Amino acid sequence: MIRTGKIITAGLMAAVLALAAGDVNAKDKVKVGFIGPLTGGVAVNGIGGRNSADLAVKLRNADSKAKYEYELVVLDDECKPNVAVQVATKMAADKDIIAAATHYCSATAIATVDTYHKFGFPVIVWGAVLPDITYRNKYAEVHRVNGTMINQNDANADLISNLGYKTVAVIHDTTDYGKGHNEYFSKALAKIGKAKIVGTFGVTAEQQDFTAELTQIKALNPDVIYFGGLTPIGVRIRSQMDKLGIKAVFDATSGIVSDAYIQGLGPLAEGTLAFREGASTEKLPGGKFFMEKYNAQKYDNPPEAYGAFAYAAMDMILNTIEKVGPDRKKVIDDLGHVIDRDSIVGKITFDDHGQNTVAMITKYVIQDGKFVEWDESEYASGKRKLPGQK
Amino acid sequence: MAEGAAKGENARAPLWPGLAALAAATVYLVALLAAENQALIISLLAAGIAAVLTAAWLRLLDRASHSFMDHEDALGGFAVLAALSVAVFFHEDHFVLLLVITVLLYTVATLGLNIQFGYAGVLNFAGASFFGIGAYTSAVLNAHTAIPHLVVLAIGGVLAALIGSLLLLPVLRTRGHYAAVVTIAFALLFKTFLEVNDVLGGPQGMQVPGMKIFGWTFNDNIEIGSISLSFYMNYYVVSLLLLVGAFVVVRRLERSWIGLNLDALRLDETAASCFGLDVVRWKITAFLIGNFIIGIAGALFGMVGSFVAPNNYTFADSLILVSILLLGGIGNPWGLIVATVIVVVVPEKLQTIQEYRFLLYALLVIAVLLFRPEGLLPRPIRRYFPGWRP
Amino acid sequence: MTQLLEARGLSKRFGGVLALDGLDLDVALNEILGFIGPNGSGKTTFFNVITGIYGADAGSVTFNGADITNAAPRAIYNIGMSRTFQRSRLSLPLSIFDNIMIGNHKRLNQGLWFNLVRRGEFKREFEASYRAARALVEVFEPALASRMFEPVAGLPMIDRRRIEICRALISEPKLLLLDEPSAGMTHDETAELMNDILLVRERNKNLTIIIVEHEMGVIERITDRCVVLNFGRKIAEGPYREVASDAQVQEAYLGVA
Amino acid sequence: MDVGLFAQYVMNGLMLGMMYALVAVGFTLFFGVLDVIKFSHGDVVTVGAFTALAAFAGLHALGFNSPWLDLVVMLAIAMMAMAALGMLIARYLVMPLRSAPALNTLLITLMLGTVLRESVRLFYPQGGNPKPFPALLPRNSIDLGSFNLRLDNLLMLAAGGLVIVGLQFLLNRTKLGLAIRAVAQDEETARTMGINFTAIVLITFAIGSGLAAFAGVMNGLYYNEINFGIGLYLGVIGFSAAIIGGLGSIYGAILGGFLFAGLQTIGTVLLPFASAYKDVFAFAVVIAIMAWRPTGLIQEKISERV
Repeated sequence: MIRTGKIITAGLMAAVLALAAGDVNAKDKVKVGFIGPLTGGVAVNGIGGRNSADLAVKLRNADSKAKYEYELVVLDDECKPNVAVQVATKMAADKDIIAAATHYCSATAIATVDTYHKFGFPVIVWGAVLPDITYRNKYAEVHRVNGTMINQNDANADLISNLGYKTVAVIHDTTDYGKGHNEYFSKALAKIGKAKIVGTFGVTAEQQDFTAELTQIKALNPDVIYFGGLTPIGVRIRSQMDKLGIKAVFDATSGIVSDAYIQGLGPLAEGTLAFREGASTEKLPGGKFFMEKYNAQKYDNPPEAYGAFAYAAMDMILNTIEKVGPDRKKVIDDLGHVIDRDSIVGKITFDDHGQNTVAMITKYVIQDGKFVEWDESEYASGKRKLPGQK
Repeated sequence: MAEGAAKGENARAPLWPGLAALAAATVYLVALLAAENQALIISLLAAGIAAVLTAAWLRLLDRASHSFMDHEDALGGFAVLAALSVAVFFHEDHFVLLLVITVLLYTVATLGLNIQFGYAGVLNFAGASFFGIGAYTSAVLNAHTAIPHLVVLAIGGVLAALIGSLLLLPVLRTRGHYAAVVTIAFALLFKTFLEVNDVLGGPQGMQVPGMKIFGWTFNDNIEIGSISLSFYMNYYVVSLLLLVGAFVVVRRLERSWIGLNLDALRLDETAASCFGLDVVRWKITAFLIGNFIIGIAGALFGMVGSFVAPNNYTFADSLILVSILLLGGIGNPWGLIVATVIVVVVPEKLQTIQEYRFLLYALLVIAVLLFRPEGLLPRPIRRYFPGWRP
Repeated sequence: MTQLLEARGLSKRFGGVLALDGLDLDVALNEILGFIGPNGSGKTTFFNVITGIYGADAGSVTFNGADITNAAPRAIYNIGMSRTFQRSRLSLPLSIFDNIMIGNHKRLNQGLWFNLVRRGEFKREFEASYRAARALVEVFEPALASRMFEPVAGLPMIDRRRIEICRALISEPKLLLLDEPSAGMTHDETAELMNDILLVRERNKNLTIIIVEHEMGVIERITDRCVVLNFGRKIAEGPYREVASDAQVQEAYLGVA
Repeated sequence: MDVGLFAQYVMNGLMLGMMYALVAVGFTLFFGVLDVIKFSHGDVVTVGAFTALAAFAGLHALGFNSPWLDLVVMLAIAMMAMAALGMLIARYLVMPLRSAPALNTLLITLMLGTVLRESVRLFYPQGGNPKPFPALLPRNSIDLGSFNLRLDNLLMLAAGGLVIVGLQFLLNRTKLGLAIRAVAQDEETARTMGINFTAIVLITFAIGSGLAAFAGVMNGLYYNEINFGIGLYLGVIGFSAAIIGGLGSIYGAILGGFLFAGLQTIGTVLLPFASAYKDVFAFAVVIAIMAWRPTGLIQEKISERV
């Protein structure tokens, strides 16, 4: 836990002895890492993920059969690419940390893959959905348990077209995440060919006031406003739509699937569409087990949409270390062929890019302050109607 | 100070207090960098503060500063040795080396700022922007051209100076707070521009290819027989050279008629112009040289960090540079080094309270401004030649 | 005898106020001219106009044969005119030596290359300047000569005045403008300072001085000739005794009815 | 561009401008009396907004549910709390530094801003997330073509206008205002006139910070969402606005505020589909203005410090 040699040469013998005394005749300690946004607008998702990863470690340490005692090193990427590269470097550069579950924000995940590759540091992405993270390069170090944004945008375009909407205005944040959403959604929509995009607006994550963009959109008068971005600006844009009396459907992505979105908008959140890959936590194979254990820990945050994936990623890392020992190279090799491994999010199979193939997509609509699966919602049954819904 | 200088007139201060101070500081720094256990770090910090206070109380600090005044060249040499020994000590510890490199390059940047603000009194609240211009220069040139990377560093500096000269007219015409707003506006403009303009990667930022000099690739670890050195060693050496160079330039500048001119125009433009001083010429000189130095540091830092994004170069970052200047003691290069270590290393080491580090850091600066407004190491009276006697 | 400075019809207006109203003035080479008048009669304004701090609204100034009307302060300094200020304007954090060197600007090599790289030559120039400055300071106050590298902030008013005068003299100007050197000093200190000034004059015969002063004793003692200003106009001129006895002056200035 | 759309842009600009102006007025007041820039001002806006939100929560816990009552109480509490905060800042951070270079004041208040911002983020429950701000004003709206005229916007504009007029009255028609202006003109003379300098400074900071709280609540009502970051941006823009207007001039600050909002709006109209560049445009114009008018558009007091 401390670089004894160096501390001694640093003339701090006493301190070392004091600290070393703690570890006498314990299991070998092994460090594993977690990186996610613990501060900033999407902090809840990051903290939910951290708690879930922490849960995986706690349960493992409680298990007497475990070979090692695990210590979780947590770093905050603030959902900013530059910070992410810094903390990723910090973690990958620390030889004592064997592997990590990393990143909720695609902008940070895509920025760090080269760093992980440079340092030969195995990671499993637990929340970021941009395809490029696994597919741009073929890095043996990088894996992902959750699916990519491609399928969710197909499902999204599908739903919009089937509901009979004709015109869509796109707002996306100008990180790779937002651009990716814009790209895949536009493609999917064009493929179906029923609705057309009347305008595309790039906005920056720090932006507070969107009335300018929305006023232009109002002039274009679309049926649907598609939003490819994360909760904070999602909340702002939705409430400012209301200010300008824009009635269009607010059609968002996995980026806003978070209780913070509903808290942030109150009644205005009603009728917002959102999509997420994988089944909703309750319906996951291990969902019930996960929720029980999670609540037992009395964390002050819910696991949020991707908590289960963070748990699965961390659990897979721990399994691998138990199997091959605390050695980065061996861990990378073992993660090289993951086929049908059981996890609380179902069977996990990594393709040659380390991407878990999650075909299933969950469609959400916000109803009475809750994310409700579309097919079970009163909107699908026709009991309620979205603006302009036939 | 005064009576110290009076002593200095007749007797040369001995070398050993400075040497002792330097040695103590080095050992302490090594200890701080090596320590990982939070309790240990916190007690180290407490001990450090206590030590400094007692030293000040026993007037040991004055003696040290006097021997620095009289034996600066010798002590400068020892300082370089100290820096190298730190590097040797952590020769394979990537992250610590990166941290120290950050200190070195931030110091270079603040040296540039010091010429502008500390000497000429030309405000620059866009330091981070000019740093960023350098970084983006190396990002673009390294990726798309074959220009030798040492030349790229120079180009980074030149570009920073050139783009900075766009501000010359308003900077020269305005005074005080009005001058402040010019650079503040530029800082915000610059960051927003990077964010909304896709050619330079937008908010996502860009990867920066590593440095190569005469076919020597900086991003490969160095294997000498059995010992392996972190690849950061390469950058460490170059950064140290850059710092020494900048330090010498700034020192000679201060200890020349030019330094005198800059002080004169800062303190009383009208009086200075009544004694033949060309205010405009010297303001321009200071502003351009300063930005040039900042730009070079930025260009190298871009290559070290291997990644640039708008969020690295915000107004807040410029403020950090300025607060380093104030913490250290405006106009005192040695103070800058100490202040940079505090500002860069301490928050990094206090990771367990990572959520609170900005808060604490801000409180620290407030305390210093209240109780030691002239900075930790106030600038001593100008000595044109260290140890010179009539 | 030849004129060093000639002002013709010099006018300066601040808003509604005519600070200088068509002032004609001749200053002869090597004389000490006393410049007196009530507060706000335009004495300091005159200094500020001929040293180029303010532009003149009308009129012309010739210095040593050259037209310097509305020239930049530095140009005027470079051709041999330097001054002190009514409110002492030293650079307080800087050392005595630095402050004096500010006045030595035109004789110091200002080249970047010279200052940064040719340190050997720089050292020679520095040591020469140090000797010069020290010698000059010794004239005024030998005690200060050993404290050349202390900040002036720590010095009493009289010493600051001395440094300020040294700053003005170090470049060996033809014309020295003294703006109320006695301001903020005791009677004795003033007397002391005037002796020093006269001493400098002894050594450097061709130094012309214009002195603005309220202490009539000083004026009487050191000036060859006086000019009295009121409302920016010259109301009297001549040796102190004549001027002092002039009824107009007494009314306007000495307040004696 | 059709009229409705144009009207919509004007309305957006006016709302922004009103908020900027209220913040800018604070900057200019502080500068007037003390020649300092209090950069924590923007974050006082944030704290004000969050105080109001807390008050709202409290009221609901107590079972009050009338929007008007809520609004009045929230405003009162927030403005009083911020006034107190402003006084504390002036007394213990700004005034002790009067002898130091003005940059120190600028920096210490910037750091205080960080402290306030971080405190909201860390100590307000879930302070890191965007918070919904209750829509307490009547939300009826009329659709005039593509222009959606909202009653609450009108009310806010009116309220903001009233506040500014009231401030003008206070400054120009009352003894207190006279004292403030005297101090702003020249501290020494003011003292000799028997004015209690410290008291006036504190009161001025109280007023300015109260305005900040008002702006914060207005921001919340307008966007129906507040987060710990709103102050930083508002602060910087308010500062720029006060500067281009001319430090020390109330009219200048108001002019600057609306000018800046105008620039941003024009930026969007001129650069359709590149509206993100609007801030680049706005700040570029600010720099140009500084080059053209080095002491601001309406100059009352030159800042020789820093």
